Amino acid sequence: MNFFFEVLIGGLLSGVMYALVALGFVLIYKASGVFNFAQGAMVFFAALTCVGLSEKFQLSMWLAIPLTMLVMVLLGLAIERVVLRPLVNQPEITLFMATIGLTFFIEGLAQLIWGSQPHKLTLPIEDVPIEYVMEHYNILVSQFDVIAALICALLVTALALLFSKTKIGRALRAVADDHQAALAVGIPLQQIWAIVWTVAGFVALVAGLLWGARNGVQFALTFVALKALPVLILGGFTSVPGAIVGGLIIGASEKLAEVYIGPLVGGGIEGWFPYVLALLFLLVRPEGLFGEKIIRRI
Amino acid sequence: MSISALRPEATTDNPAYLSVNNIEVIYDHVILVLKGISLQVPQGKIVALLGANGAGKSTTLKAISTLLKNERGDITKGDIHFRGERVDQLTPNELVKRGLSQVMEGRHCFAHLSVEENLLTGAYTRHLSRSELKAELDKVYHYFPRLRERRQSLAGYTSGGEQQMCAIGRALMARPSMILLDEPSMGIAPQLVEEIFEIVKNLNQQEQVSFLLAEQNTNIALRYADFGYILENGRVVMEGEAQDLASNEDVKEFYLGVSGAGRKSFRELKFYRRRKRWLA
Amino acid sequence: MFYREAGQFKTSYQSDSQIFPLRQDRIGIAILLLIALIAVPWLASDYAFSAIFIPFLIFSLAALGLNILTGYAGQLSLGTAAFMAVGAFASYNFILRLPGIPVLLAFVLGGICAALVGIAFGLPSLRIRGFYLAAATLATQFFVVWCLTKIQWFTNYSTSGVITAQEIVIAGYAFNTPLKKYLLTLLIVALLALLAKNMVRSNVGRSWMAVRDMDVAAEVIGFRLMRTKLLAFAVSSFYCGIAGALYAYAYLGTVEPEAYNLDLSFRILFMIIIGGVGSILGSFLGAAFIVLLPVVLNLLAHTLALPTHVASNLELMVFGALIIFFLIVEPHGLARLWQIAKEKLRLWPFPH
Amino acid sequence: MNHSRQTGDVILDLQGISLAFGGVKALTNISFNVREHEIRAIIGPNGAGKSSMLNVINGVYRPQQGQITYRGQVRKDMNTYAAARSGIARTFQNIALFKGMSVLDNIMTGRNLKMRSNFLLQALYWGPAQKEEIAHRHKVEQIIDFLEIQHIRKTPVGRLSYGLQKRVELGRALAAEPEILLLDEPMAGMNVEEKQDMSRFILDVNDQFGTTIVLIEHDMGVVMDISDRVVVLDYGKKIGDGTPAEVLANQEVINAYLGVAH
Amino acid sequence: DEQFIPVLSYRVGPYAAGGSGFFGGAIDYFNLINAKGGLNGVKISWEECETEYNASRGVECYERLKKSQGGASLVEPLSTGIAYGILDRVADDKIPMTTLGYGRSDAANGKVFPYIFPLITSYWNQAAAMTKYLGDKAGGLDKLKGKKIVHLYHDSAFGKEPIPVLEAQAKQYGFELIKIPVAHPGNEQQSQWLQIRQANPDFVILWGWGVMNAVAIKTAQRNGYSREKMLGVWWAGSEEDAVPAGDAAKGYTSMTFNTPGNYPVLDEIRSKVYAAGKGNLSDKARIGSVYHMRGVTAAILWTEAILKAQEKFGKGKTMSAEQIRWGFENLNVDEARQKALGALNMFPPVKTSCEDHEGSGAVKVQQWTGDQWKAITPNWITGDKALTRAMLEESSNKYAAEKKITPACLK
Ligand SMILES: Nc1ncnc2c1ncn2[C@@H]1O[C@H](COP(=O)(O)OP(=O)(O)OP(=O)(O)O)[C@@H](O)[C@H]1O
Ligand SMILES: Nc1ncnc2c1ncn2[C@@H]1O[C@H](COP(=O)(O)OP(=O)(O)OP(=O)(O)O)[C@@H](O)[C@H]1O
Ligand SMILES: [Mg+2]
Ligand SMILES: [Mg+2]
Repeated sequence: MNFFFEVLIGGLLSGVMYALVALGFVLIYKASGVFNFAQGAMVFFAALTCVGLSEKFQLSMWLAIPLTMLVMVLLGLAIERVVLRPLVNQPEITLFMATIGLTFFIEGLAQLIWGSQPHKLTLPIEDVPIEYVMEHYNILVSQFDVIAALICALLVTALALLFSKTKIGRALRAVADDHQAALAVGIPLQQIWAIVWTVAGFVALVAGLLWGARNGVQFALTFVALKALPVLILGGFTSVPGAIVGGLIIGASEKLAEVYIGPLVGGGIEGWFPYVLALLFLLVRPEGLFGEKIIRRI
Repeated sequence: MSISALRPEATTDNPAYLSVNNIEVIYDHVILVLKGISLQVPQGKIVALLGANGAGKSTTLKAISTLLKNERGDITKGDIHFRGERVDQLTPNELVKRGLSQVMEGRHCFAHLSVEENLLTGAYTRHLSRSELKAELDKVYHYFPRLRERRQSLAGYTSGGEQQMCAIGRALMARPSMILLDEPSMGIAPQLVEEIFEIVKNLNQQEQVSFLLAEQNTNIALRYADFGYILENGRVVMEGEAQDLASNEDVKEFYLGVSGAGRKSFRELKFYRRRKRWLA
Repeated sequence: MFYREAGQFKTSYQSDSQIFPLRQDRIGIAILLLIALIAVPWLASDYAFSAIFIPFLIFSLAALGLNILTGYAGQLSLGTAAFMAVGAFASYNFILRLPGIPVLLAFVLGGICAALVGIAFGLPSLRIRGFYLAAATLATQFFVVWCLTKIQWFTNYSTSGVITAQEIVIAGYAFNTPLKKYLLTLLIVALLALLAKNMVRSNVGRSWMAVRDMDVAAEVIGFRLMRTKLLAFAVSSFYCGIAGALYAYAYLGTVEPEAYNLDLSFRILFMIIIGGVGSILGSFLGAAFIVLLPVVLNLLAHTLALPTHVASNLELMVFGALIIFFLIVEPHGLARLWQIAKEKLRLWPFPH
Repeated sequence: MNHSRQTGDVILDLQGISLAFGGVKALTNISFNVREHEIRAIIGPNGAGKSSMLNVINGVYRPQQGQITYRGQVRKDMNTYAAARSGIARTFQNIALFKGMSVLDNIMTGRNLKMRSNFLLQALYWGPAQKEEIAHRHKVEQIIDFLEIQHIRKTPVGRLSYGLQKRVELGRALAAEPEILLLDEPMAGMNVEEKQDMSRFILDVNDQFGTTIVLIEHDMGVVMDISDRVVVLDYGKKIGDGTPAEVLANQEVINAYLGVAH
Repeated sequence: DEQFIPVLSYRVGPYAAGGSGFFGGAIDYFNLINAKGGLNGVKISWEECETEYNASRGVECYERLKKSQGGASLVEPLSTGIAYGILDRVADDKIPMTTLGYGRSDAANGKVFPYIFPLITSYWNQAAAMTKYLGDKAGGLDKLKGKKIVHLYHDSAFGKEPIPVLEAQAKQYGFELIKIPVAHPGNEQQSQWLQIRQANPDFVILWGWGVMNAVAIKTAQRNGYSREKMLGVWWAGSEEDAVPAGDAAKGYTSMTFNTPGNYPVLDEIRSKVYAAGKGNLSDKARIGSVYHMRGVTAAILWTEAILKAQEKFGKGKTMSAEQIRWGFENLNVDEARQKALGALNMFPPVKTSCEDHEGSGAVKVQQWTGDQWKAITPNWITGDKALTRAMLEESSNKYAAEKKITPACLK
């Protein structure tokens, strides 16, 4: 039974890490109805810039992080100016494709500046089991994961408030519905996109730091996006809390499945299981658990 | 036609609030739609833009509000001035801030926002307190009681007419000094059509709001407007004071549906009018 | 002045519904086919065949398949490579296990297997739309590749999970040189492209596009959503399956299931978006773009004598930037760009 | 009104239809019928439930209560496909054209239920498939002529102005050669001249093919002139039903819809 | 005269770190040779082509470069997918292909694969050597009885390749083999390591690739599994695998076919190549890193093959690919020769023949000290070669049957 709980808790905590990445997607989808393929690349770029700055110029992390944030702001502004602005009111698939182009560009840029070597990233949080829980319940819970989960919860709360309590939140949803109409009522699309991409950059940085500390800072950070996708479809593309709930469900069930079903079918099912699970959810709720209903009225 | 003498000329004491000078619009780099349109809207006036389907009314309005760019249309010639400032290179947001709002054709509500939220986005450019916002909302609800009833439902689920009201109400929320209205009466019950034009008149007279409206309901449009322009095939073919237009024989026949012998029943017209016109 | 429809009056609807209603276009395509069939084999080197033309044709076919599903029927899919894998591994097993089976028949059967898998995985599309569907099709991608790796029977118990494509022998004639493989591929692709064009210009195609543009209205008009969507999945997967088989048989020779990974799916998606979503021509243009651009960039970087790691990264950046650039110039892809160019040419020398 | 047309028996009969969306009662206990060959107008203020009524008739919405009798067959609700099969075609208030397709293709989709050749034949595009395609093309070209949209035949409908799109949509519905044609504000966004043409057109269809027409329209002039009977809805309830003259005289209708101006 | 070698490298994407190290090492060695006057006067020329580790781009590069500058002498794509993509082509074009430490293990049979050279060692021999090492560590192979060994592998052809060997040996020596796959890319392994924690094995073999390695090491730490008991495959044994895991990697062991350390040849590269500004790595500190050394090793073997061919077909001449193939088949880089090259003990002595295109099969075990690798087995280890040989024969003959090849030695 202990083992079961270990797997469950480990899964839930991993799920939170997935949610962190999924959040970045949600932000941009909410603001433009676009699936941002470049989110993984942004995670990579942010983490690499941060580590690169601190290694190359011998900066402390506390200095490197704000500097990276600055870079991410610039990146957000540049993306808005160069990529998004000329593509207002284009079909979703076009914008989606543009983010794919962006992915290549960012990946190339990151490696051009910082090289392709992997780096280690040490945060002042150790990745060891929490002793108290270990002693008293004999369940392994990683300290790092718990802290990551707290950070993530904080971020989600802040973003959820931003969206529900400010007029920016409403404007975002309006933009996602109809670019032209949003412009017509005077919503400054460009400003909004710049803000959102910057916030997405910030989320990418947080995700990059936490994932980077876990996996090392290397190109493969871009792959964490693949972990976030099922979370995203399960929680709903448009919902911030959905990302968290989706993350928890996906994390827990994928771990349980790998441990309990995996051995029966030869294992390695973590690659597709979350997707199939999310698919099954979608069959019941085609817009994910918390996503906005797709309106098809004629 | 001599009425062109009556054209609302921009003079120093009566500066054209909005003036469109000889603009040419091309979609997709190849489709020439507007072939040199000029028009003026003096301050505090209502100007109607009339014309058959596909004449270019909506395109003209979109050119003014600069929304055209996002539909792959370009203004290749001419310029547009609003309150003495050249505006064809501004962003829509800047235009709205300067007081020019557009109600787009085809309703364009934010489907996933409730009716009330839709209205609230209209006030995006204004910095209003909660109570001021509420007052503004109440004003719109006063104009359109139906919206108050449906305020909580998602705009995407409301009826066609309700969406139209929502779109108009949303533009009013910005409290513009000039509104471009594209077919406001479309899909609206007759009683309400009158009311909408009354609102237009009220705003015009009490708050000095200028209007440029593209309208197919020529009858009512000319009744409320001060000036009118008639577009055909991307060109202005007739312009003048509304009363003059309304009494012009051609306009009467083709746009008002009354010929020498007065209005005919729709049932009794045994031939296709437009075909007749072409053949003539 | 040379590109005019003036003087070409259509006297029957039959002639108006030709694939290429303009004489200039017909001549153009005929010349192109002649070049492909005669001039290319005459002039091109083995390199051109086995590294450019063959993959170009195969990718075009896969892109065509995806375009049927995504471009015409509006179902965004990220599982293309999985269907290709099914086609390849099914063909392999047909040839392996039914000795003497004609290779082309095996390809067709492989395509049919892919179509069946496509139908199975297309079922959710009845309820799920847009990016949700796209993300869900990743399930196909991962699941199929996982199955092919796990179930050893598919790879004939080869220890490394790698299959070696048998030689293509049709009616006793072995297609074993790049030139022969090229011609075979060309014929298959040309035939399938023609069929696809026919489909999209008749009622099936219209049913797909109707479902794509507004499925509720399509239903009201009398198209059955389920049938239409599943047919699109089936036809698309069939095309992808054949492309996958050719990828193994005419191109790589030895493949592991991993060769049909997510990257490949994405590459094919890039092709249709760059080339033109919902355009047969676009599939070809897009494939050419994605196959050729890296080669050109690589050569360019080489002539500039940049340090290699700089060159490689710059290549990637330029590639990404060009994608964005083309989308900004023409969001509907190269095919649309081509069309606009033609329209301009039609007006030339007058501006409008 | 000296038209010689005869309206026939009841072809479509709705009994006690109620439809609610959550708390919103779109339709409450509505009964009315449509006779063969007649032009039946539905009018009412915005949000009265007119469009919902059409949606119930062709199966887009399922009413919670009531029954529909179509050609003597009683059913609780329709489904869209079955409705299309049994000869009901319609246009939509918010244009529902296939934006990426050309005008010609859009109208051709209207004929899909009449197409027989299977998809393999179509892929070969040869023999019967081609013949069929061309035969249908003939019909469609007639409609295009009729609607005077020849010049935009090959234009993608997304690029047309609003009014032209409305016309194309009508063409698509007509192409199905329906027995009942449901028109949701077909003349919105047209000027008088165009409305006159459109009315003529609707009358012609009605005369020549005997098509039954159910029409929603806000232009009272049109409604009064061309319809045989009018049903009036308000807040989801039926407040009037009868000939145009009767309806026009109904005080409740005047209060709720027409106002004093008319 | 020049000897042309195409370089199918990858310097972008997830595996760029390895690619830049390996191909950087090879090019550094080419520069060194050229700086020293070439191979009996024949200079080496090369051209790089970016493959992005992608099979179809790799094929394009191969096809483009195989005929340029007088024809390719040999190829080495350092990618399983590309290697498969050009497996048949090299045979048709008669160009030898080396696959150092990857690819088909059974290609060591030169009778069936005359043009393929999985030099030094293959996956099967590596797996056998691992068992040998773990047995030694336990105090003898017989002591493995009853022990539990986890095979934690990348769920792909690569990861599954050694399973037949491990299974055969598990049966033979009586240890329990627990196979746990990790789905690509392997950036999340909590469930696998919980399983491992529960099984509490004596050793964990880490047959990983890419990010999977660092994550495995990290996750081992967070689950409290000793890194000393982890033994990685050589694709899990470079700086690029250990560094990202940070402190967690201290004590972790892996296989290698190079002995970490410094060698005269590396010094020469520093002094003759980098000092002249011709170094290929942008970071000089990477000279002698695992991937770089692997690249140098590969280049040594290639040039040795060319020299060998020159011995037979004419010194100081440009060799044809066919002649170089002969050189590869008759390599003999013994300790004396290594010493002469300044690379004594950098890699095991290699002696090839038609039957044995691998030429060695010997490996070492190294351990990560926290900032570098240290060899912890003084001598080269070889596993049960009889076992692997039998498997190799069976598998390659099956391939021959499928392809209708009659196994025979080329002369
Ligand atoms: N996005 C577009 N791309 C290409 N052509 C367009 C586009 N939008 C409109 N057009 C063309 O421009 C012309 C004018 O269209 P516009 O919408 O301005 O007409 P309108 O006068 O508003 O007509 P309606 O009364 O039908 O609304 C039409 O012929 C239309 O086909
Ligand atoms: N799918 C739906 N979900 C929720 N409410 C709906 C839905 N469809 C219609 N309604 C509501 O039902 C009422 C009737 O709508 P309907 O579209 O039938 O009105 P209408 O009579 O056609 O009005 P209009 O003349 O404005 O088009 C409206 O208040 C509308 O908001
Ligand atoms: Mg218009
Ligand atoms: Mg309605």
